[in-house]
Amino acid sequence: MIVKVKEVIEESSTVKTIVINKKIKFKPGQFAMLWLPGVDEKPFSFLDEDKFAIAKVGEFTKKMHELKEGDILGVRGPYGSYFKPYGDRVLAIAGGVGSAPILPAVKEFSKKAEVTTILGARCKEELLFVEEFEKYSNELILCTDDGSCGFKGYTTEKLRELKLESYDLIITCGPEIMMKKVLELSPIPVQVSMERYMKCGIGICGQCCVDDQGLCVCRDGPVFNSFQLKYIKEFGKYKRDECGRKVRLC
Amino acid sequence: MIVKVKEVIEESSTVKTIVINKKIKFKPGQFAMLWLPGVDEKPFSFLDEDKFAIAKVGEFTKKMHELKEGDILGVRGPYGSYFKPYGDRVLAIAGGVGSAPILPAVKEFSKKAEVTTILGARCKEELLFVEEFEKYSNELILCTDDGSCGFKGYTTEKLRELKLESYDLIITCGPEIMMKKVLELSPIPVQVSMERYMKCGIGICGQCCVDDQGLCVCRDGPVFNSFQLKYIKEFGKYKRDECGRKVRLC
Amino acid sequence: MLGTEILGIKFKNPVFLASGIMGETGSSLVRMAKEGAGAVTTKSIGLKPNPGHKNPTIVVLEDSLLNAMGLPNPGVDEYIEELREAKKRIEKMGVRIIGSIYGKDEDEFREVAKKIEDYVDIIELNISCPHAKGYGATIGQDPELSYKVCKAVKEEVKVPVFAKLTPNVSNILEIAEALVDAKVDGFVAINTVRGMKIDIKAKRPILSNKFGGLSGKAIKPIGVKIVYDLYENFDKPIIGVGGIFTGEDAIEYMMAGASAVQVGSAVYFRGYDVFKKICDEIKEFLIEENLKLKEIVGIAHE
Amino acid sequence: MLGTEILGIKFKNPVFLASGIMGETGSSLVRMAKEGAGAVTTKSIGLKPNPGHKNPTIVVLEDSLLNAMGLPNPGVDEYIEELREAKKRIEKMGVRIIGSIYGKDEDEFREVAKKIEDYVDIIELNISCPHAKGYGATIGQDPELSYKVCKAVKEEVKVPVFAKLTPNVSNILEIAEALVDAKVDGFVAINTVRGMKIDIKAKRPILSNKFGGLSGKAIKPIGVKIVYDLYENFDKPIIGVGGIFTGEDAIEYMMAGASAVQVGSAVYFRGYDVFKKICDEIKEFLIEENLKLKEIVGIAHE
Repeated sequence: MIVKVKEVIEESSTVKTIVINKKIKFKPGQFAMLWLPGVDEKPFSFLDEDKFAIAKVGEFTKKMHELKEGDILGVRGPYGSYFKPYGDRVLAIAGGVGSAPILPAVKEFSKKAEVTTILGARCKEELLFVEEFEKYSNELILCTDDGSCGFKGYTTEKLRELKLESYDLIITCGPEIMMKKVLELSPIPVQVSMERYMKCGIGICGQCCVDDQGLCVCRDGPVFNSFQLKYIKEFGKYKRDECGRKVRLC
Repeated sequence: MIVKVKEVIEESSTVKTIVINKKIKFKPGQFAMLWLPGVDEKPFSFLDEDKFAIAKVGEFTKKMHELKEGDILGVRGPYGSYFKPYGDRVLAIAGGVGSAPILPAVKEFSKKAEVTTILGARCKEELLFVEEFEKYSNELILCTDDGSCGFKGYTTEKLRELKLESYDLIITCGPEIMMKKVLELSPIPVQVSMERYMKCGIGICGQCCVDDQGLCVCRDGPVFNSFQLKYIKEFGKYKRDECGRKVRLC
Repeated sequence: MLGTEILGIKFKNPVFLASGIMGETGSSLVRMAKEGAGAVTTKSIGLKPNPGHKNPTIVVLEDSLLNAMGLPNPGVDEYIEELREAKKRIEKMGVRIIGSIYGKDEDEFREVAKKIEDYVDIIELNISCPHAKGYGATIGQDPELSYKVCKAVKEEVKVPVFAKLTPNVSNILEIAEALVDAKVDGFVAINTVRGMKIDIKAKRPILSNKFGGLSGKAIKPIGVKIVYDLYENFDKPIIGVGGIFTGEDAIEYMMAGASAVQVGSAVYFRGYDVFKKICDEIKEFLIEENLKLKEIVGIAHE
Repeated sequence: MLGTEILGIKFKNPVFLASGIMGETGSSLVRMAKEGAGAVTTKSIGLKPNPGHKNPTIVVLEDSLLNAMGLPNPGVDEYIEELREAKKRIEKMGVRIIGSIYGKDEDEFREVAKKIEDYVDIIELNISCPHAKGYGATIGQDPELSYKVCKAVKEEVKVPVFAKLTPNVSNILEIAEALVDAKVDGFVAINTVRGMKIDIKAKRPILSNKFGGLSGKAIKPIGVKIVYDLYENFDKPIIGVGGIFTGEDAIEYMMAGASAVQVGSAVYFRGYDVFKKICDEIKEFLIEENLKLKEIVGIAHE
């Protein structure tokens, strides 16, 4: 469907939230393919029923950042799997723009469970949606690489300080290396949100299939749980580029 | 849909009833396009949910008469408009194989009204479904051209003897000249079932359109009432051949 | 709001009746005109009466049709009698008539065109018919034959001559170019796409002609692309046809470059009042988007 | 009951995965094999890595797809590494591999074919790609280019070589004949039909490539006719593809003359387990009609 941009909110020097003029029901973790006519179409997690958080990382997102009120966008979705609430105590770990799908999950889960959120970014200015996370989490722990705010270090380093067995579920989204570390450190079930280069977004072109069971990030994912992750051997190791060639994750 | 021939009943020297192995709901007056694979496809009125009466009048119907149990037929339908019951006293006039759509109408109407049926044919042997008409009509009047049974003469001649105002509705099917006469003689509403050369049977090729309002016999008809017939100027006058050329009705 | 002008001819709206639908008799054309079509296109008329193919001549698919009518028509001499009467009634409603004609070679086309000219506003060449010397291939698949036929008709008549293109070709621009050389006035795109349906219980193709032309929703993307390419490459008015069921479909064709559209299969799927429905839907869109009808023609190329 | 043999190669069933669907990586092919496909066809592989087109590369229509992926693939050198691993897993399930290849001219085709041969049971020539010297026209639209490409590949490999035909041609029999002259072993028919979708609010074509290939239910009648014509005119095995969603669709293609079928778009509309569903539906029909699978191939021609 075609929608119009209602508002563009500057969240940080690299992240803007695009607010559209239609509400689309979604489940936390799901994404939409956003089409900027004449430019490109890429997947973005739903931040809210009418919001998407866009980090400027390339040509396309640069153009997305130039959007103004009244500009048109194409939206296909919601697609993909979603974060499912289990247990009474949930630990949410969000790194960088990975907080975009985590926020709506925290909002929803907080109605049924106690949620502790660990929010990480490079520096204070890059921490996203702090007020919102504060509002919906029982406890909010901020981490910055440079220590400009909260804990100095990675979210995974902070993680080691916590008694993870006291939680029932971990949900996480952020750089794959971070999520991999979370999975390794966690003695309890984990749900991650993976990202892969997508073309069709609907589970047929195979571009975003992960080894070695051929699961599609766009259709079987992007949210995978620790059980499924046992079958995603490339997780945290490599991904594929637009040609389908393997690219190592550092 | 494809069906199988269950039985072939010889009704007269020129008419056979094909019984198929599926029941299809229909309203009296409606027709189906019957496809004899490899031969042709033509319209036939429903005699019953699983029966069609076929008069041998040409190449196609000749082949239809050669059908045996187990042979396959294609059925498209039910198509078209149907006889609608009005009033408490109905007069049904059927000529020749025109009795095929009239019989189910009489069966249905007899539940809500008194039905008098005038059944006509060339000779006694050609009178169709006499027992059935007897069963469902309050009064059955037989007419034969040669007088071999019942009234000697046309149904329309018999008609003149009746007090038509004592009925509420006339339904009729048979040679167009006959139906035209019925329409002229009747002071009360009439429903006729018209026949025209058809190709598509679904109201788009225009082959069976009648002048001068372009009503389609297959979609607006084949049952037309006396109100509609005021707009069918060709009724009883001419019809069209497979090329669409006008052909006078004698 | 929907008034359109093509080559100086005014139409009250751009939603026309396609050839082959309710065009066998004058009165069926009148009926479609009453239903709100901006123009009505006749059945394809040939020199001699033609009974067409035996039945089955049509297969109803989910939202498409497969037909092999075989060009049934009473021949031009009798058909112009139909038109003589119908023309008055149709013109009274401000509706135009497009006369679709066919022939087995340029001479037949010429003769039919000459006879039918006075009764129509535009002649539409149905070149999706076999050429007598074409060994079964249709005229519209051959640039030379297309050229000859169009040239012959153009030499004969004064009314605008549009050629209805078949999509069953490797290179439609080549065909279009030949027609432009022959001074065609415009294009109607597209005719049906070749297809077949086999009934698996009867174990044979359903159509008596075995194969037929696919129309309806299935072919809309095919038609849109071809209209887009024609508009991109030629400076001739285009009438778009193929799978137009709604105002949105009509607008899609117009954005691709069509000045008007024809509706065929949708008459079956949406009813005889489809012309009015489509016109209302177009108006709705124009109001919503604050656009004029003229502005959307070819807008997708900008 | 569904065991099939084509040119001496045994397949556990005649329902294969079509090229372009879940074939980008070895593990996605394995997954489709596990879902019950009798054979899996790879993504079309070229000599060099190809990123394909920018998005949008797909438009979802009601029961059809319009795609312009642009042949994204990692290039044959890296792809055979995918196949090396996947082949073992796939063969263990008794499933065959069809390697789809493309190139910009016969030399590229030859080279890719040579490299991929050892990893596949059949090579499928994707000739619906532009020829370097073809000014944009695809190889499959030109009999001479088709001949050259097929001849080059046939000289290079021992495995059977099937050509996947494009329906976007005036005369597909002419293309098929040239391929037969080049000693092609069989046909895969059909590839997608050219089409376009314009978004009327965005006022432009949706696909970044503007036009793409239409697949799914819309094109089934088009594919059935072409398979019918190929079977009527040539004595080569045919794999039917185009709009096969159900067992009935598969049977229709087989009655038209296909020895096996490929399934593409239906993977989206019916799910990954579509192969099993179609196989069950075929079995049901065979039991109902008391027929053997072999018997239905080409039965519509009798």
